[in-house]
Amino acid sequence: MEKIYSRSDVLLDANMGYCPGCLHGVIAKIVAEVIEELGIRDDTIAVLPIGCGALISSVLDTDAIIALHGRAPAVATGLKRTATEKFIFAYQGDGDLASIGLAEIMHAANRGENFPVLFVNNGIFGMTGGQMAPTTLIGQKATTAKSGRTPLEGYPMHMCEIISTLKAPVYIERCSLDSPQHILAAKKAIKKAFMNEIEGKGFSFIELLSNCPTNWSMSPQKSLEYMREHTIAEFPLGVYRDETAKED
Amino acid sequence: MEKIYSRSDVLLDANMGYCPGCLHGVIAKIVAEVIEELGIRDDTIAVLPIGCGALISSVLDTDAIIALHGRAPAVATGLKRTATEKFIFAYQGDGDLASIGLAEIMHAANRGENFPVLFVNNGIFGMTGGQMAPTTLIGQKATTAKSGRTPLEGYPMHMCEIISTLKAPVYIERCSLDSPQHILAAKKAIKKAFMNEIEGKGFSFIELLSNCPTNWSMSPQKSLEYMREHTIAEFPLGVYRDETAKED
Amino acid sequence: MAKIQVLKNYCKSCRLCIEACPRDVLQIGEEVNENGYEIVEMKENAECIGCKMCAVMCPEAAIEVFR
Amino acid sequence: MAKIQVLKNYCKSCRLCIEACPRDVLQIGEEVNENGYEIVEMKENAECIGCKMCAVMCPEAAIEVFR
Amino acid sequence: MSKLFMKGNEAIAEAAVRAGCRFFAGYPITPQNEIPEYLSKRLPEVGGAFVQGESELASINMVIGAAFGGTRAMTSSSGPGLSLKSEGLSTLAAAGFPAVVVNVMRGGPGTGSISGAQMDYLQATKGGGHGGFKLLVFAPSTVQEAVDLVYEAFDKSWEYMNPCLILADGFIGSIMEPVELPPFKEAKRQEFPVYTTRFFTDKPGRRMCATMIVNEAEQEQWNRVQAQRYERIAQNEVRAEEYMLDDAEYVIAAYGTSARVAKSAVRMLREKGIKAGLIRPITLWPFPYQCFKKLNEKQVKDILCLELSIPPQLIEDIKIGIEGRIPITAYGRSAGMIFTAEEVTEQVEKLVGKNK
Amino acid sequence: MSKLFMKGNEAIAEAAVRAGCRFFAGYPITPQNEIPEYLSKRLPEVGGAFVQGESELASINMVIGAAFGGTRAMTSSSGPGLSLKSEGLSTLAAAGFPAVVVNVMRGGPGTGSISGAQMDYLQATKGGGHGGFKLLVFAPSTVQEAVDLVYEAFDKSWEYMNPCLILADGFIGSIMEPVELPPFKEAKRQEFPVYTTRFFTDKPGRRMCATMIVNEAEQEQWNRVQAQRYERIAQNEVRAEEYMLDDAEYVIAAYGTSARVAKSAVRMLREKGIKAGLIRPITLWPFPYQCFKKLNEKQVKDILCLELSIPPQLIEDIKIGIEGRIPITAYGRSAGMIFTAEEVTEQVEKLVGKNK
Amino acid sequence: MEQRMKIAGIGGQGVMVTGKILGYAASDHDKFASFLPQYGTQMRGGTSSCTLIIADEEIGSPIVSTADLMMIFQQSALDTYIHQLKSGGLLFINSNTCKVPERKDIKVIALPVDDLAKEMGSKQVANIIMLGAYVAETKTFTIEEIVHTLQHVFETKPQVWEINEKAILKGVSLIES
Amino acid sequence: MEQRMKIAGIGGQGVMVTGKILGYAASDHDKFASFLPQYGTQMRGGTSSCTLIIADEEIGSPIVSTADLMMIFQQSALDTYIHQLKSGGLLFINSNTCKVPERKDIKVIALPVDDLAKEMGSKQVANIIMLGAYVAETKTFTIEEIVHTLQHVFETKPQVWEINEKAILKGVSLIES
Ligand SMILES: Cc1ncc(C[n+]2csc(CCOP(=O)(O)OP(=O)(O)O)c2C)c(N)n1
Ligand SMILES: Cc1ncc(C[n+]2csc(CCOP(=O)(O)OP(=O)(O)O)c2C)c(N)n1
Ligand code: SF4
Ligand code: SF4
Ligand code: SF4
Ligand code: SF4
Ligand code: SF4
Ligand code: SF4
Ligand SMILES: [Mg+2]
Ligand SMILES: [Mg+2]
Repeated sequence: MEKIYSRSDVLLDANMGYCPGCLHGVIAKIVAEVIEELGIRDDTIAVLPIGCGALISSVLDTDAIIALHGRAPAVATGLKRTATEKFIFAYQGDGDLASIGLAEIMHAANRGENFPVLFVNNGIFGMTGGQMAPTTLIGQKATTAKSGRTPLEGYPMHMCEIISTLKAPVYIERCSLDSPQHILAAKKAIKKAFMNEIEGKGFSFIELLSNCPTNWSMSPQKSLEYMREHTIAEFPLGVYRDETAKED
Repeated sequence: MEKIYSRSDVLLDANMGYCPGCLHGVIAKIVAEVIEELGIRDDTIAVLPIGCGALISSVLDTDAIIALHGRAPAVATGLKRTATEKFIFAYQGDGDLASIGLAEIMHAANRGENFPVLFVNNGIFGMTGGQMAPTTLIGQKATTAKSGRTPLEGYPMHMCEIISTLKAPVYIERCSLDSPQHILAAKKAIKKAFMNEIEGKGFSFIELLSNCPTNWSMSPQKSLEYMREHTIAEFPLGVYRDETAKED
Repeated sequence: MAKIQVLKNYCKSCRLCIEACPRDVLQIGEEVNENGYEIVEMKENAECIGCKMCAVMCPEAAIEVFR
Repeated sequence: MAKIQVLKNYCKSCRLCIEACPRDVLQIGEEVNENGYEIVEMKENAECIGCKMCAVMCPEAAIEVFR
Repeated sequence: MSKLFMKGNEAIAEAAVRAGCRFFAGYPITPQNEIPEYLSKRLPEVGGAFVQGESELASINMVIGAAFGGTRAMTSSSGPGLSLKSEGLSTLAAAGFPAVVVNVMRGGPGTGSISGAQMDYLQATKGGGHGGFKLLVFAPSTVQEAVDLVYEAFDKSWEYMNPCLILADGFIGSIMEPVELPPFKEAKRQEFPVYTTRFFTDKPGRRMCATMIVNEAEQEQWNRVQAQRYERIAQNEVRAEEYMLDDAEYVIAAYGTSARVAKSAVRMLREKGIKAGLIRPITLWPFPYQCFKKLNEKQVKDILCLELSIPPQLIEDIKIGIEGRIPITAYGRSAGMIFTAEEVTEQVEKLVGKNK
Repeated sequence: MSKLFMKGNEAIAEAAVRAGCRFFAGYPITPQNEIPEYLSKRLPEVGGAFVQGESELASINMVIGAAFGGTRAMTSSSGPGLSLKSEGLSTLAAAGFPAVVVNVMRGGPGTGSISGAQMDYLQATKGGGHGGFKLLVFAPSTVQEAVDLVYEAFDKSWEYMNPCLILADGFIGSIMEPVELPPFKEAKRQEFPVYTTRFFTDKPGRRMCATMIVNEAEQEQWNRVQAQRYERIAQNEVRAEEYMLDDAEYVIAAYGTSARVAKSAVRMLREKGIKAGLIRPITLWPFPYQCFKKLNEKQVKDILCLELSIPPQLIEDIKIGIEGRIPITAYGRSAGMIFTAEEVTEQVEKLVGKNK
Repeated sequence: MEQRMKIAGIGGQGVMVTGKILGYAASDHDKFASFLPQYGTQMRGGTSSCTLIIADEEIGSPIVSTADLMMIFQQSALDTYIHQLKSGGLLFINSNTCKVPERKDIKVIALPVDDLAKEMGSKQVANIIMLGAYVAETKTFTIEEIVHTLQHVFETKPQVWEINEKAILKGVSLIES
Repeated sequence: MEQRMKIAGIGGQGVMVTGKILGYAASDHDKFASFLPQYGTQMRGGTSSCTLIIADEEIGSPIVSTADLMMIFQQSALDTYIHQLKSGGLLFINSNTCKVPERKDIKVIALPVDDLAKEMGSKQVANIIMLGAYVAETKTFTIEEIVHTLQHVFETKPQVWEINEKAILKGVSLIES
């Protein structure tokens, strides 16, 4: 029999550090696949967040630096501006990117830095145990919003839409990880974003709707249902900008 | 003869700290007039920026606190959430608001804090001597972009448009201070924004296109011409949102 | 005819592959891996079509597919 | 008939009122205030219409208008 | 009054509420998350306001705003978050605002480990920000003491118009112990006179706070006023516990959780016939130099500076206190690793051996 | 080689370029703006990159990125900006990255005054961030020395894999003096082995930097490695200038611009027959304790700690060096106010009077 | 009196709850107590343990390196911690999951609390059974005292109070019988 | 030799430039020099002053509190600083804007540099005329040396070089005649 799907070589022989059913793992997997397909493993430096996403470092077989909380875009800027031949990508959670690090992502995007950012929106601060994130839905519970978020704490922030107000970014898409179909679409988006850097086209932003079974207090399966019913309803999937398409 | 225009009582008998022809002075003047007209002088606390705007404190006869650079929205949040009976407004320059303090303004806006922010966009870091701001135009010179800003340093950021992606703000308008007509419109906008707080309607954002003759290296008159020709062309004037209008 | 192979020590028993399989050929097995998780396995006489949906869905990159 | 009064020590001689006046009745005078600025004044025989444009424009709140 | 069995972080939060705290802004970070979590629910119950700041920076600046308005306000964080708050801390001190800040220390530097440690001593007591300001720093070693000190810190910060820092360690934050909670204080907003640029130019009436000062002479004058404030605090607020020092030949110096381990070690050493004692600074600034100054070098043979920090930090203040009269040895663990009483006993026994 | 008459800030910037600096990120703040302004033009000329960071925070993190990539990188700021960089500084140290950071000090605390001062001594040398890290701190007192120390700082930061801080004051930044610029160094990017969580688990190959360490034992082990690094720096890098100490009865301790004023004062005092001398620390960390330890208390009657800071800060290290053997008096100005040589002379004469 | 104990098992066995209940009991009855949870270095899964000290005087070190008493619910935890039990110490083990260790210098009380709990109809009360045995054996609290504390703990969950009360008495009976 | 001087006037009078040129000259001719600008506390307007020290040895304090020499372009600046000129000091003033002060213990050189500059066709060279007078009077540099330095300074502005050269020589002639 022929192997038609194999675990990517770019993944180390180690367990993902995530909770069972956490879709951060899916991202690790498809990022590894894209890196393998593009043949850029040895040139890659992953710029990782503080947040559960940092745990990708335990399985991804590339160089990596875990940036300070929220500052991955700044670290990636310093890195890519000087180590221009390297392939750099940034990975950020929603606490990291949309709360503490909002200025950094906006400015990296505005400068049109030549790297992609993968933005994992799971609506919660996963690593620290379930506090409210800027993307937490109205009514969704968190340890700092025990009866569910109300508008007093603000509305869920739509990062693709916000980034789309800036001129420089060349590619902005929101994907979801709740089903194999969506995962395949997400992989395609990530690959395109990575290609944009390789071709020197500039800044790409991929939002990935994700889950946090542990802090949502749901089984992994339930968490996917929640995503389909609530998360995707709040955060419409799709391409928000594709300047690269125009060129083709 | 009857006095049909007088210097507002809410202005102290002191010189504005600004350079000759600087439109920060116009803002000080119309803010004082609005405060006088609304009769809120004794209840007002101005939350001021680090930047030339801070100098309004030398003439405005109200309580005031100069926040740390970029943090006026956070200071105003802490203040308004606790001193709910006070009238609070924040005043910020473009370095202050759109560069170092971008996260703070976005989140205050997103939470729909019940105070208005006056955003003075003069396309430059005035107080520190003319470095590039996030709103500096492409081609415009600055001491850190001596041959003029290029896209490598990013495009001018459009704060009204960015804030408009958020759900909570009730009123967003961009005005200019380059002519008496525009100044009167700006005053009207400021008054409306102030009323919104008084009526508990929520967050208002008024962008005020301004100048910096000193660091633009232009006479005051020339600076107004530059504004008309370039600044307003880049930053379209108008109401970006008015939820309060709908209610009326 | 196709089949999958679960890389046992990676599986965390999250069941997402089970849900993803259009043919409903997967189930949690009895076997426990070194991390204490009950490993997913194919049901007996399962008709796997090699669509890879399970592998695509698996957050642990624990599934390989053969045809 | 209208007129303006310049609050002399506030004027910074920026000329923005001059530009703003639709009747072109303002000019920089000879008099210098305590801060060393040449103060704006009305031209002789100027026909001020009391439109307040100068006062609205003045960044120093240095102009009052009478009618 | 009956005791409650409470986790350190929650006890700290409740003590703040009882001390009249009506505003809290904070950003999550382990190991202090129970403080914001608890207060997010508790503060609205008592008519107060809780804001999850978008960052530590935003949070401390929200506290600055609330403090200006006269509200008893608090923020809390851990290591990296304190660094982010340092500009704000400097500003609270510069403005002369009352507020309470809690640091539940974890491993460091950098992002570090999330377990308890004592890596922020120098930051807390010396240069935790620019401009040479000082915080009144309390270091609790039990949950009860944490409660008592937090409760008092609010009053002290108002008494001196200076921010107070509670320097707890991750162990104090996560341990559960029985506590007696203090009574509720009246929580009235109270506007205080504000240091202002107009302060010097003598135009009263308005409350105007500017730590940006254009006039150099005024800034210098204000620096002197601040220095006097620090003198006053240094004179009145020094606190330390002295334990079995009377005849001690070996003195352990330790604060917080380390001091508790040290206390057990002192008891064990005494049982073995070794005359051990303990100095436990309760205020880290102002530091109890006097406790060390008065140690008799003819009696005390060695000092063990015991800390959950590598490299040692507390040792600098002990050196200033000891003035070279008695040898000082540092022993530290870090990053969540903690010495046992037996381990400490061994270290002291080594010193005893050395002196034979 | 002929000298150029240059402003301190620009000379610092040019020295960095010649030392091989090829990345700078910074955010404007007075009194150091000429550094970014100069480099915004200069770096692209030599194939380097300049980024005006959106904040001090972003800037230091950009430097972290550039450093990881092996580029000689620098950032600069003043007081409040250093506070904002403190989390990043802690991280540079935690990661063991080479980089140079410049603080051109102004008045403080809070936003403070924009004039030159020396208010950030304790921040620079003790707790300028969480986690108990140390920076190698150079304090120039002339423009030439600023150039030489910046030039060297890059090498030192690479030698020890530890960030270096140039602690200049606003006077050094804005003064113009003739300088001899050093030759251009080759500026090659150079990837260095990175401390990593995989460092301990022994999986080589990839460069992986994580200052977030989940394993407590590994974090502790790394803290020990860092402590040893600090030991090594402390042993090898202490620098100070000693001036007319041989027979000195009154010793002034001062660094940076203060030390220059002190030197003039020493000369004036000598002319008056008063045996004055000066100790000028050039490295503030590691601090030249030895210079103070070896002062003879039978000869030296008093020490004047001279600083552009109120309250005094340098005094803490002097205390550690003096160990109570000689009285120490602090004299400070602040906020741009600076003592004249005459003023300092007077202060020393007061001490002389006291000793009569 | 100072009793320094360690409680350990894996996630889901109620290790933390057991420790906390003892802490509540101590607090309720005017004893000093100190409960310190330890989480594994990995965020989820793995062993779970805590230390609990009950004393008549103020407690010094909250760290238990040498325990007077241990309560262990899983073999892996037993393997990890058994050497920290002092000579003469008292060990409670869940005999459904743990083998009696070879140390001769300690007293071992091995109880099949999993089975017993299942018999009672709720797997979850195994730790409460153990608690009953602990109280009966050590007499740190009276039966009334521990029941009283438990009543408090389950105040908000009356639906499970009954089975927990049964469980504690079951534990007591295992020792007293 | 150590010459500690203060140069002061109001914005636009070339105070800073004058100081810098002297600094360049010192640097060009292997002397030590230290130039420190002082800006008013207000951002714009007001007096402008700087201190300049020229010396043969390394310079200690860069702060000039007692000046050996002063060059003053405006009365307000003269009022502010005159007391800082040491007894026996040398004072250059622009006599178009300043009155000769009453101090008897100093040497005053009062020159109508504004008028002279206007006569030469450029208001802006008043400070350069003063510079010429300074060099001629103090002989800190030779005429050739200062001309040489000025040539450097105006390298990028050849269109104004000629008038500046004339101005410096004019200043020299005022003293030497
Ligand atoms: C400066 C700083 N503040 C706070 C923290 C604590 N912290 C660690 S991860 C995290 C948030 C994680 O949430 P998110 O970014 O959404 O990532 P997730 O874990 O959900 O993927 C926080 C607040 C920190 N490490 N550093
Ligand atoms: C933390 C911090 N960083 C930098 C500065 C220096 N600084 C003062 S004002 C300013 C920018 C002013 O520009 P802007 O906000 O546009 O206001 P403007 O003066 O143009 O009105 C800067 C960078 C500071 N005071 N504090
Ligand atoms: S805490 Fe949430 S986001 Fe983090 S690994 Fe677990 S499930 Fe994933
Ligand atoms: S520097 Fe610019 S913004 Fe500031 S007062 Fe002067 S003109 Fe206005
Ligand atoms: S390959 Fe397709 S059919 Fe086969 S097990 Fe996986 S999902 Fe089911
Ligand atoms: S999706 Fe992967 S980890 Fe989850 S049960 Fe299936 S094989 Fe196991
Ligand atoms: S009021 Fe109108 S007409 Fe009169 S001076 Fe002013 S602008 Fe001119
Ligand atoms: S606008 Fe005002 S300040 Fe400007 S010249 Fe006219 S009166 Fe004077
Ligand atoms: Mg998240
Ligand atoms: Mg601006």
